[in-house]
Amino acid sequence: MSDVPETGLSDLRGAGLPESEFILDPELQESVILSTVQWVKDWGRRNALWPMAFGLACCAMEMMATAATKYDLDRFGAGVFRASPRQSDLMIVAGTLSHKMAPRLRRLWEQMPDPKYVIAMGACVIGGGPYSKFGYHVVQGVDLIVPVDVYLPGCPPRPEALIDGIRKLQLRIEKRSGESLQTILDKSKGVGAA
Amino acid sequence: MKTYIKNIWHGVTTTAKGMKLTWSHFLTKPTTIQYPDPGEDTYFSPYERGLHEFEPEKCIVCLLCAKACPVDCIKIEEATGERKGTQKVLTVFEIDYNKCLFCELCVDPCPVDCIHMGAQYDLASFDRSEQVKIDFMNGEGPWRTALTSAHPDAGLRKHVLPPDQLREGES
Amino acid sequence: MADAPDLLSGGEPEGTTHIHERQELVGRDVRTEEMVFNMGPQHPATHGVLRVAVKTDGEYVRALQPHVGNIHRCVEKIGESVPYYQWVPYLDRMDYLAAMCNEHVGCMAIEQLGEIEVPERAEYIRIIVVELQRILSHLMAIGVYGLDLGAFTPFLHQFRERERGMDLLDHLSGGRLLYHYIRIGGVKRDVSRDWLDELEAFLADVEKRMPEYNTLLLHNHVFQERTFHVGIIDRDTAVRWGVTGPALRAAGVDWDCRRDAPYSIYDRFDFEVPHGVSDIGGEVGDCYQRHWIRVREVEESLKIIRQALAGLPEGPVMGRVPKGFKPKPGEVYVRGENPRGELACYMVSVGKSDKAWRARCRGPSFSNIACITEVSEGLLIGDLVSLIGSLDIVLGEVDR
Amino acid sequence: MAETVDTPDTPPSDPQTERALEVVRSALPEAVVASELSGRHPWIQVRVEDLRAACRLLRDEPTLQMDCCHLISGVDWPEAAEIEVVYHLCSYSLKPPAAYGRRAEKNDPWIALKVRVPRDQAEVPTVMDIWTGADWHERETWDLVGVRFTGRRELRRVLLPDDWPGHPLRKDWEFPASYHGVPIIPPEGL
Repeated sequence: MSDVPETGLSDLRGAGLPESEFILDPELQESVILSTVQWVKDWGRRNALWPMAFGLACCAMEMMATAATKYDLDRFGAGVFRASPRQSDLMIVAGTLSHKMAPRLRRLWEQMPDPKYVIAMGACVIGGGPYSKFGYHVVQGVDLIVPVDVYLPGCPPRPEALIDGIRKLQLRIEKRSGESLQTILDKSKGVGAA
Repeated sequence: MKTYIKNIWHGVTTTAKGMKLTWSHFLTKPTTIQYPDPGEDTYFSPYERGLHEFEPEKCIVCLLCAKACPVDCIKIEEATGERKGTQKVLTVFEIDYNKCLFCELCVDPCPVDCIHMGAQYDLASFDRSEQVKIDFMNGEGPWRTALTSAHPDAGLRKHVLPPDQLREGES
Repeated sequence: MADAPDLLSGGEPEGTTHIHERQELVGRDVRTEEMVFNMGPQHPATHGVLRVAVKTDGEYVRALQPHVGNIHRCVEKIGESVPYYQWVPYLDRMDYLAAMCNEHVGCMAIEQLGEIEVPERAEYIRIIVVELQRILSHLMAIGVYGLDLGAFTPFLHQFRERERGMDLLDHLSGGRLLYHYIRIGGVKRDVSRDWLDELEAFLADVEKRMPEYNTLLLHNHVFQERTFHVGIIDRDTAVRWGVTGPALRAAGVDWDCRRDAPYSIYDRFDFEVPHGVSDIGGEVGDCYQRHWIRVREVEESLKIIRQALAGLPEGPVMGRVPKGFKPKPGEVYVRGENPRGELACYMVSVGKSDKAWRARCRGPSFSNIACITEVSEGLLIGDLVSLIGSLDIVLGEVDR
Repeated sequence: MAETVDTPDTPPSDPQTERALEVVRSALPEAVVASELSGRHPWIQVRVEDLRAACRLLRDEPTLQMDCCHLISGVDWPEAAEIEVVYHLCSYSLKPPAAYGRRAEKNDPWIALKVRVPRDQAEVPTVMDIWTGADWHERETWDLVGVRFTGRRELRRVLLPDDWPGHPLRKDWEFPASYHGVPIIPPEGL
């Protein structure tokens, strides 16, 4: 990833695009038409995330609350919870991941079509959380099993925090993954509030 | 045959009743809050257990908070051999949000009230090492700046209940 | 994978054909293939990460084996590794839909072990928040059961009330779902007059809304067709398997820990214990009756909260807990009625230590889900969803 | 609580456990090893070989009708080199007697039955055929504490994966470094 110069390609890779997208010359990618097409693709992807209903424990209740009446995740285009991994492109790992469940999680992640994103919701999936000290059966961080795009601490995070995580993921999909979080937030002060 | 028609009738009428209820909600006030712009909605708790707030100038490095933590997520260190009067000097104070379970147990034993639970909750980040472990000693620290993509007004917690009306338990 | 051989041990080899007795009645020689498949652990109808290996004959369930442990979180190991007061937040996370009830039972066990007196006002506040939690938990159960059976509307409607209730508990404790509000020796902080007014308004609202949910589910013909005479757990089966809570009462057993073995101050309140009867529709012990019990229990909880509000005394909310709490050697066994059944806590202390020697919890869902092995035989696969949904299990509590 | 103990030398004994002790003693005179009738947690300890007979007695006795096995828990005592298995039995058929009210030390009609087995050879006969619900509790006790229940159809782990090393609730159990390549205690700085 590091050998690619600042052409925006690293951002595309970060957004999870497969290698076949990179057949074009980097210069050409930057040209008007294709970058616009790319922008449209990203725009569509960003605003129509289909999360998989992958609830493991307590955080799943907050995920349900996010999708339900008061917080209505549909406002951000991410409310279509699919039961099948093959129909979804966002996996919200909500709850404690155990060693028994870890192979299944990996398999479900592999079943998801590219591009796919993972949000680690709650302290347990970030780094073991409450079970990091004596929890022998808890995987100490879901990033040992699958790559994670957005980390979301909290035990459990408020629904607002999950919405915030999804919005940050949307920013990342919008070809901005190379930048640090603070830069993105600075740039999106006006945009993000809308 | 009679039961058959009765069943159909029962099915249609009970469903119609349910639909009537559903349609009646067209006229009610929406329940959804507009999260990043909550506007006048006031629903946050005065005791919200979000990101910690820490006042390093008050801390006497008694380590009680670190001992009370069930997962040892508080890293607190004092300067060796250095004293400010009789006071120990605090050099490191970090809370590892990889582990923190937001249980408020670290707040109770503090003799000088230098650690409390803040109201900031939206801590999502792209990298777990950068954002999740927060060094409270490092300058102003992200916990004092707005690490949020939400509307600035979303941070204004207008409480339904003024905090002074609730008495703390004598714990 | 590790659990491949334990799919369904014993029984006939795969691939044998059966002629179902119902088809014999019809007189048609249709042969159906037996097959074994997995439902879960990622399945919307299993309420979490339950995995059920089902052996079917056509569309009928022949045998079934639930596999749990997918979120085993070592609560008992943690209970003997951390001091008592640090274990209380972990109790929340066992049954995350009824965190207050778990805390209540756990704190009662620790208090009995250390002989700590709880002030009167704290006991009343505990009853209020526990019953409020029961209402919220049952609302969730009612809404999600509708979701299981294909009705999305009740889910959205109940979340409106549930969010209000969660906000109430949030204002008291600071957490929306996991509260850590009931502490050893009392409660964390006192309630205010405003909070109590807000609570009363909430209770009135729930009372008003309950008939609406019943219009959508309980009185709906489609719902009745899905639940009448489905998944019958009769009295004998329920007691033998140790099924507790609404499922036990739906089976016709008139038993409620709160009334028959009163703990805390439940003996001061006057409330009814609904149990399954045949004249409300359906059959004693079927899915419909279990749902009906939950609806009735919400009404009874409203009654209890109102009585507790009327009798709420003044006073402190935290008892005297010694610094460095080290109980004398001994053991206790405390059980309490959770929304899902009886949660029991067995704790052993050896003295001179601030950690329990053994902290054992009996999750009610653990026993409730075990019994589906027997009950589900002969059900349609669609009805299996109905059965699991009506038991209202929480996997965090099954696995602990 | 504290006011219920009138005189310290004669604490009130639990009627339910007292009755159970009578029943077991009269039918199996040798069975009871030790018992504790008063206090918050009365219990009866029986010999391992008499456990099934005692359980059957308690279930069938009309004045007790312990028809539900509420909980089976294993407690490890490494100093005595023993493992204690505690059965909490309760009845849904009998209501607690009226005299057995709020002011009693324990107002809950349950009975605790204990057996003790050597630690290195922890084998206890099953009670699954007496109470079906004991099935999963036995499997869990095997899983976490490592008590082998004999005479039942299959004794598999219920919570942990089948190839999990050891029984975590034994006091001398050590955390394995990793399970199938996934670290259980992650390296520092991860």
